[in-house]
Amino acid sequence: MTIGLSHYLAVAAILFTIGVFGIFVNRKNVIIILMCVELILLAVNINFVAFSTHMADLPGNNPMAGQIFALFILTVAAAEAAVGLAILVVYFRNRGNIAVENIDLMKG
Amino acid sequence: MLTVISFYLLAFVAVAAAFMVVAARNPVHSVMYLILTFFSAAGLFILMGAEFLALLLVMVYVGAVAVLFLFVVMMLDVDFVEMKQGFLSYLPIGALVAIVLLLEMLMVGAAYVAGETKTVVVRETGVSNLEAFGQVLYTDYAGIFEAAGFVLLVAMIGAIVLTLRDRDGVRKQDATAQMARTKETGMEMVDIEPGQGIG
Amino acid sequence: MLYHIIVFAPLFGAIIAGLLGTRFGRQFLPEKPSMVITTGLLFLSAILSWIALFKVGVGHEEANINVLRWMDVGDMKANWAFKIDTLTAVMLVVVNSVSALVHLYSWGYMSDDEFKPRFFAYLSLFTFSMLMLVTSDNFIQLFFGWEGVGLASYLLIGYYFKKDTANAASIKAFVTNRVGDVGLALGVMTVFLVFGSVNFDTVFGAIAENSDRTLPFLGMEFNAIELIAALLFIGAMGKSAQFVLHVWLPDAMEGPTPVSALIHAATMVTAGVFLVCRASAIYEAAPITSGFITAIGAFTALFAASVALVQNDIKRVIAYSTCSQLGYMFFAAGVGAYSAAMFHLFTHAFFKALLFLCAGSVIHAMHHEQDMRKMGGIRKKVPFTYAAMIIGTLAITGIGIPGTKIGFAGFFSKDAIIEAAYSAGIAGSGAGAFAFWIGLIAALMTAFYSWRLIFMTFHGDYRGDKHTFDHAHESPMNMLVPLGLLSLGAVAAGFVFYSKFMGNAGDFWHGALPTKYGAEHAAIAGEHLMAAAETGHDAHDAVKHGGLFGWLFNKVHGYPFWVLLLPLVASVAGGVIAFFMYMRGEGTAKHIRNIEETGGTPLYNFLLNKWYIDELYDATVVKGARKLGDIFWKIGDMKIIDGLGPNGVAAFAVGAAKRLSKIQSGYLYHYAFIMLLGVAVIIALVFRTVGG
Amino acid sequence: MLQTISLFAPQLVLAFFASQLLSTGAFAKKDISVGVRYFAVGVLVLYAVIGFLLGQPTGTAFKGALIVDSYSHYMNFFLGMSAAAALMFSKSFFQTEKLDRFEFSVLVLYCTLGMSIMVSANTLLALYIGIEMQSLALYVMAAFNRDSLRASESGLKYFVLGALSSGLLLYGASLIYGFTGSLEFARIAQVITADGATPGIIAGMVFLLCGLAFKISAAPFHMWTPDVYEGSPTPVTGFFAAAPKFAAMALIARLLVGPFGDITTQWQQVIIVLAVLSMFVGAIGALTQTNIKRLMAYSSIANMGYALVALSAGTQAGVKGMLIFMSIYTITVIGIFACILQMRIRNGMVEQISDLAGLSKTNRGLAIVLTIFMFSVMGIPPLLGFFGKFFAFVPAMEAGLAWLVVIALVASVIGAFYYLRLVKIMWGDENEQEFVQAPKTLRGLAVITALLIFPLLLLPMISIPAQSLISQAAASLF
Amino acid sequence: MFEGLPILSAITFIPLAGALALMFVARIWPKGDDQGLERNAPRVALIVSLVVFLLALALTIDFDSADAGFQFVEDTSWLGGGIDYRLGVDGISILFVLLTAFLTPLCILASEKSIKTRMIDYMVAFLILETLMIGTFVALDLILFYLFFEAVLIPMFIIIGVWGGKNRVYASYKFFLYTLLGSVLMLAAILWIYNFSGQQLGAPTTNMERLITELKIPGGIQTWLWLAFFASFAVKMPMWPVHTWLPDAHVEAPTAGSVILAGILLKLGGYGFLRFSLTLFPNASVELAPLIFWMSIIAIIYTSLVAYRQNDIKKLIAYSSVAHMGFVTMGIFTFNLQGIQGGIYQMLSHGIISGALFFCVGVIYDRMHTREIAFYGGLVKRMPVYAAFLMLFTMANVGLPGTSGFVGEILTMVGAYQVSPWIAAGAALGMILSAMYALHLYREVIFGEQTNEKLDDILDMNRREVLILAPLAILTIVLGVYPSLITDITSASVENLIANFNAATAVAGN
Repeated sequence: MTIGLSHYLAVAAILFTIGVFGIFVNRKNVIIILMCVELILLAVNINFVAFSTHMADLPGNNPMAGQIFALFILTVAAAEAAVGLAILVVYFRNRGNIAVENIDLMKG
Repeated sequence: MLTVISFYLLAFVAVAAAFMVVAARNPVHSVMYLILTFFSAAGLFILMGAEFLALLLVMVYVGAVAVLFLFVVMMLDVDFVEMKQGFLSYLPIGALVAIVLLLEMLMVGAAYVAGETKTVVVRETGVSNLEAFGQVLYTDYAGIFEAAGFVLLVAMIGAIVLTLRDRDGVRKQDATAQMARTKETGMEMVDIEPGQGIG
Repeated sequence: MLYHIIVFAPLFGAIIAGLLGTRFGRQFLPEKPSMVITTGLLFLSAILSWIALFKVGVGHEEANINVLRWMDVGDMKANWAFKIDTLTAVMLVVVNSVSALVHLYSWGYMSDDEFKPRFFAYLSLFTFSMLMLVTSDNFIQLFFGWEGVGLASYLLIGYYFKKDTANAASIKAFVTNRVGDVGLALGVMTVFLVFGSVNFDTVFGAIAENSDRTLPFLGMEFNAIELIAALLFIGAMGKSAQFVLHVWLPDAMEGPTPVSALIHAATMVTAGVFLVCRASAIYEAAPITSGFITAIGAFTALFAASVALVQNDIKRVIAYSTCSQLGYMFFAAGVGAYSAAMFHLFTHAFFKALLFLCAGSVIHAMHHEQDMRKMGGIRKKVPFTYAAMIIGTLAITGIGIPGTKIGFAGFFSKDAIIEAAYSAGIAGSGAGAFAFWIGLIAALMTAFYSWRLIFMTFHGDYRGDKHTFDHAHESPMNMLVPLGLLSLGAVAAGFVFYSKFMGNAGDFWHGALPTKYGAEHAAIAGEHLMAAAETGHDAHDAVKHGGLFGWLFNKVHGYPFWVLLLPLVASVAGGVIAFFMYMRGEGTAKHIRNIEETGGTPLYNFLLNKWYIDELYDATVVKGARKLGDIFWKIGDMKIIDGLGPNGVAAFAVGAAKRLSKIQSGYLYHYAFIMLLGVAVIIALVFRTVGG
Repeated sequence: MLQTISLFAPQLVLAFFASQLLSTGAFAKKDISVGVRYFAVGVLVLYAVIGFLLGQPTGTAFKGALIVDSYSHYMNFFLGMSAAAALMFSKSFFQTEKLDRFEFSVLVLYCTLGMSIMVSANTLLALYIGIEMQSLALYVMAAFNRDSLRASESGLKYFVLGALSSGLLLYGASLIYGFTGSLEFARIAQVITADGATPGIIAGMVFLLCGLAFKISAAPFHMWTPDVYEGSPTPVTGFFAAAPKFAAMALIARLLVGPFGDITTQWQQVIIVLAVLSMFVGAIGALTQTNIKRLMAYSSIANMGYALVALSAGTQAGVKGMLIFMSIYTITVIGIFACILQMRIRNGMVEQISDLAGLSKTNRGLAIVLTIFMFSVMGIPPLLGFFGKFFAFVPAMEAGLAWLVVIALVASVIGAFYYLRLVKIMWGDENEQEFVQAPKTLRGLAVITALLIFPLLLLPMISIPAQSLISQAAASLF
Repeated sequence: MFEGLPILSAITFIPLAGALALMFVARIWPKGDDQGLERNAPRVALIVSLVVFLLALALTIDFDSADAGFQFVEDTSWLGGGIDYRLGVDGISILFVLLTAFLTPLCILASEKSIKTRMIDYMVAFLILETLMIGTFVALDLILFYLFFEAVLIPMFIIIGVWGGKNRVYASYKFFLYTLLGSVLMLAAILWIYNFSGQQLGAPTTNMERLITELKIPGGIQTWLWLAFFASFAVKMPMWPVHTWLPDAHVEAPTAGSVILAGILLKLGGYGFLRFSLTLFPNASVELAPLIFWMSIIAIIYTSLVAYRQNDIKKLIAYSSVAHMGFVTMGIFTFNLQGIQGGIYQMLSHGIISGALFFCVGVIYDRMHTREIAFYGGLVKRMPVYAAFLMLFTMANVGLPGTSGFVGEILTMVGAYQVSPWIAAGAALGMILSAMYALHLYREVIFGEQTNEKLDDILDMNRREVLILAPLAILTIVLGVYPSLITDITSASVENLIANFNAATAVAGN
């Protein structure tokens, strides 16, 4: 039994789903949601790397591109985390808590 | 065989830890589980032969992002929020949608495996992973790389704009002013009006 | 130019009086000049009309005069034009003469009215419309006049605009007339469809070649000519107040009495008869419809007379009488005796106008009291009126000496009609036979109610307000002169014109009325057509007996003598019955008391209430229209169309919006959930349609 | 190298001056936000026109990562201009709200840079970086009023959902990459042509589109829109509604006709679903709104639906229709927000629709201008909005999607209801509020856009050149 | 006379220019003297509209009625892709232009006193409205037509919504959305045609002349397109059962708004049927004519009965308009000369008569501020001139021969009778009912004893009001007596229309 691409894809898919699931069943606080986003990005990264490393180096194919993409995703994810947490901090300052249930000032 | 065992171990840990991120009641624990997930994922990366990214993952995420999370969690002093009653009633439908989505994604993966000819096992290239990065990152992807730099810059500006506050009454050090100080300006003679004090 | 003046002079007068004399134009013209101008112009027209009658009737100077283009759309060509023939000329005379006299009469009758110029303008306008009607050379212009007189009638009936009953009556008149007009309009359309033209000459000239055409109408196949005839007759029924559409005429008495005389006795109501005569070429080719006309006419004659028997309003009696007389004219036309119909129209115009004006004079004298129960014994107060009324009554009851040329106007014309019906009956027309007997019965009734009117009004003891009686006075000269002139007509119109209208028919009418068609009916036309009448004569030879019967069946211009005698007998009998009922003993007073006490017998009430036809209409048509209108409006429009349409859709949209805004809960997890649901669904959707 | 510079002069200008302004601002002693703003506006205008000044050079650069063609020139022009307008009308608002900071201008510049990368993207990677650069700036701008709970809440919502959408997009990108072996659009197109619509590619395409649909707030990915529109500072909302939408739409168009040009039937369904849902959600959702910004959010959802109708044709005419529609929509939105920003009474801004009551008496000019916009956005001729819809629906009709056009038109009738409500309140209701005199900039912007609304396509001498420009832009995609 | 001059553009856009000028002047007018401008605005508008009227009159005189084709054609490229700025008039449209140009000055005159607020805005709206209405009639390009057709909604919505009565909001919404829904369906059809013309003629076009002569739309689709156009025109007409916006709109609109609504806007629907439905979809027209007939007959009878039960004067007249429009649709879809000519005639005459009736309502509304029938009564005593005018127009409304109302009615019925007596009989029933409700109204308002004390010092019409109604009265009679004034102008074009129509249906019949 060898571990093939599909195994990695499956892991990625499961992680992705957990991330997604985490976002919409989470009723606790927003930080968890941010972490779920990170999980999603991680899943995507696994996908990219898996594809990249399992890709034949045929003409037209660009195996390295996947890993490069993953690299940039890491970069951007970090930036995103920074901005996200900054917004969260601002929100916390205004609101006093970050319970997801309470973020419903605007609706309808 | 070792690969297989490692894969399953790492995969299981990653998934389980990811699940706990969501399920843990204490946000601090969540962050910890998140770190665990990232570690496992880094392991998976290594299994796939993407060593550089694995290292990066550990460095960036565990070293920076997760710590940032932890920091914020601590800073915000988040309470334990009890799950509300409504949670369970939402759960089935939420889970259903999640499972449907998962099945759809797995189906795609399955289709890939079934009908795919491009798939090979881990590639053996002449160059190391790091070298491969080095070859293209500053050549083919230079423009994007620059742009990514701007992304980070924007994030930085954003974070500062949003959170930095100039507080009155905080004494700040002004290096230029210190350097430009001369004897003449070093001391200021003030005439004090009686009963007025120094404003 | 002659005819232009005849027709447009009244219009001119109407415009001048209407625009300048009324408050509409700040009364540039005082009352008097308005009245003088309108009346003067009318007299001018009247005089010219007589000249015209002479020219056409004797000199045969028929003319077709084109005035102005009117409608010109494809084949639909109708001009403003005059078709002048004897028929028209007769009508011109009738209309203008009566109108002129009524104008004059109104000087006195309306003397204390505050809107005189308006009244005269209306009268002149009416006259103009009527003239347009009778001079028309096509159906469309006829329709113009037709509706124009309707309008004028509406205006004049509702002249006392403050009276609610007058307003109601005017609307009733207009709407009922409109019902008839619809028939006429449809008839005109059918004419256009069949003949491709609406011009009289073209249409009448093409009847023969179209006599076998059939048309589908309202789900059935009809003979085209019959259909046209029937539809046109519906129009005539409306205007001439024939049974079913008669309801407006008695109510129309709400208008000033001169109006009743002019419009509702002499001219407008006879327009239907005129139409049938004008379109005689069509009716000649439509035997079924003609039979129908005969039946309707006869029935109306009977019905209206029966109602007139018991009415108490002096004008209503005369109104029903008019209705009844119109029935006579129609059955005459129905059996093909158009000349007889026209003759009766002619004489009737004089004596019925006379009766109305007399009634007006009485009313004027009684300070606008119209209820005969409150009159009685005023012959001394108004001797001239009384005399004129007697003349009118003698004329309408048809008193004369059979077999001679001596008699009042009605004698000649009514007898001519009854004779015509008789001969039609002999010739095998069931409707004709029916009409003959009905005509006799109606004649009896006519005499009864006419004399009843005289007795109740002028004889016996006065039953009304003393004060009124004391102030009762004979009318002024300008009212009496018309009475005199009309009396003259009522006496003389019969024997002077009998030979013209009836005797020498072909010569006088000169093709305006058919002599060619329906030879079997033409028997009634007199000495010159004796030969044709032989059929009727021969039939009676077979049942000829000797003695008294022999005398009775002695032929006088083609008819057994009893046929000529019976109308007279009926008239006299009616008068005698009236005399015994209303003159002997306490007479009138007793009758009135009796009815007040007992409430009347069922038959009496049935007649008094006009066979309950108004009630029937009110319950069905009027209430029905209201009810239907309410249903359409409140349920159809508001509930169904608006409820399901705009309002329903709006409500639905707002409901949807509310539901949508509930989904927009503000919670992040809901939002994320919906996004992912969207992804899942879209992927499933695309795969389903692509992958299978 | 020179070629690259000339090709990317607009982006380079932006990047350079943005950094310059940033450092200037950071090191300046006193508040120089006003100066920075004007300078930034100048930069944006320069950015907008520079491509045209250089004669619209075309080509790819950075190893094919970015492409410059008529399409991107056109987009640069519009993005630059609308960003400049948004910056201009942010001035008075931020000043009176005491929020004016030079970083805002810098963020707008970077955001525009991100958008310009988006519209020039030629690989999935460039696409992603562009989107992120733009989004991060927008997240920050949404929460820019950091003392406001609403603003921070909207920033938070926008961020979380935006990150989720990025995740979807990336997942799609990874699938596309895995199944085609490349990130480059051209190569992807080749592979798709060769392999056809494999499930992986379709799934990737759908994920990608869903991620992008979030950016244009097409239903069902629209949920953030009303809240974020409502909570963000008004000028930011105005900015959101205009340029980024257009950029994302342009990106979708490029993606659909480029790499996915051969699986039109597949993506068409996705676009149609998005379009129909958007039109109805937008139209119906707005019916009960009382906040004018929220209303505009729903309006933008609906309008994205119309733009998608044009795209669903999948033809060059469709792209042209989308461009025309979006251009007109962008102009209108800027005008409307210029008007909204004028709704200032003595105590501060008002956002409720009912506050407009009697506007036609108290402030006739504003009322007229706003009325023109409302009828335009309703799609009533002869206003520009009608032509937008016209050009958007013609291609769909050509593609045999008559039913879709009918649905779109019916939805636009439902939508007309709430625009009408605004008009009615302005003209029909009794006045309650007196607005203070708005600054010249705002009035000027409102009037200029209103004037543009009127005759732009109405007059032959303008409409034909404008159309040929757009046609050229659309053609360069094919 | 107008050789080489863009006379139609001039007629169309002069009002717009006037409106813009008015707005501009309002902008630069010195502060503090708003009243002066408010006062003068109607005069300016009046002058502008009179100029337009004179031009339109000159145009009509210059019009060659023997030529069945379009005249004074202007053609400029506009949107590209076959969508051009094309104007032109033929015998059918020119009279509507004239009618519009004729009614607008009267409306402006009528509004001078009855409008109390925002005179400038009102006049601007009215002038813009005039431009759009004229534009609708002269446009020879489908898109251009649609543009004008639809744009009319804007000023009308504002006129009703701002200067309307109590319930104006509901009414204006209903008016706007109802008609908008109808016309968007038409827009869809127009888009389809545009696209289809591209396939069939090589290049897409919306040039009406080319579409009429060259485009052959297959049968099944014709029906759908016809229905889409129908949706728009039927709402505009309005035909039963999509008429319910009209009473509301009329009741709430200011006098002049009602006049324009009844006088011109309703005619847009009929004009559309003539210009588009019959020419572009002849086969579908034949196929669906029975539908039209039934709807027309129902409209005539149903709305007449409803009118009879109204207690608001304007509502009554509004419902009667629906009934009269029933004659128009009935006439148009007979496809014969009398029917179509009658339809056109009926539209023009109804434009005059119903306009006049609404003016009449306006006269007493201005004085008493109520339209309740029950409020009035016995007005003839105090207002004889008014009573006389109202009598004339009531009678014209009833369709009395000698007034213009008759000609249209009889011609349409003659036309309909040739198709089916049923239809004509149903329409004829309307003649009776119209007499019922119209006379009922007249009786309740004008006749009877004056019981309401508030009417004690009501004044009769002033000079201005007479000046408004007199031309209408004269026209009503002149057109009733000499209808050839109109039929001569329309006949060539209508004959041409019918010839084309017959040719098209004959081809399809084979």
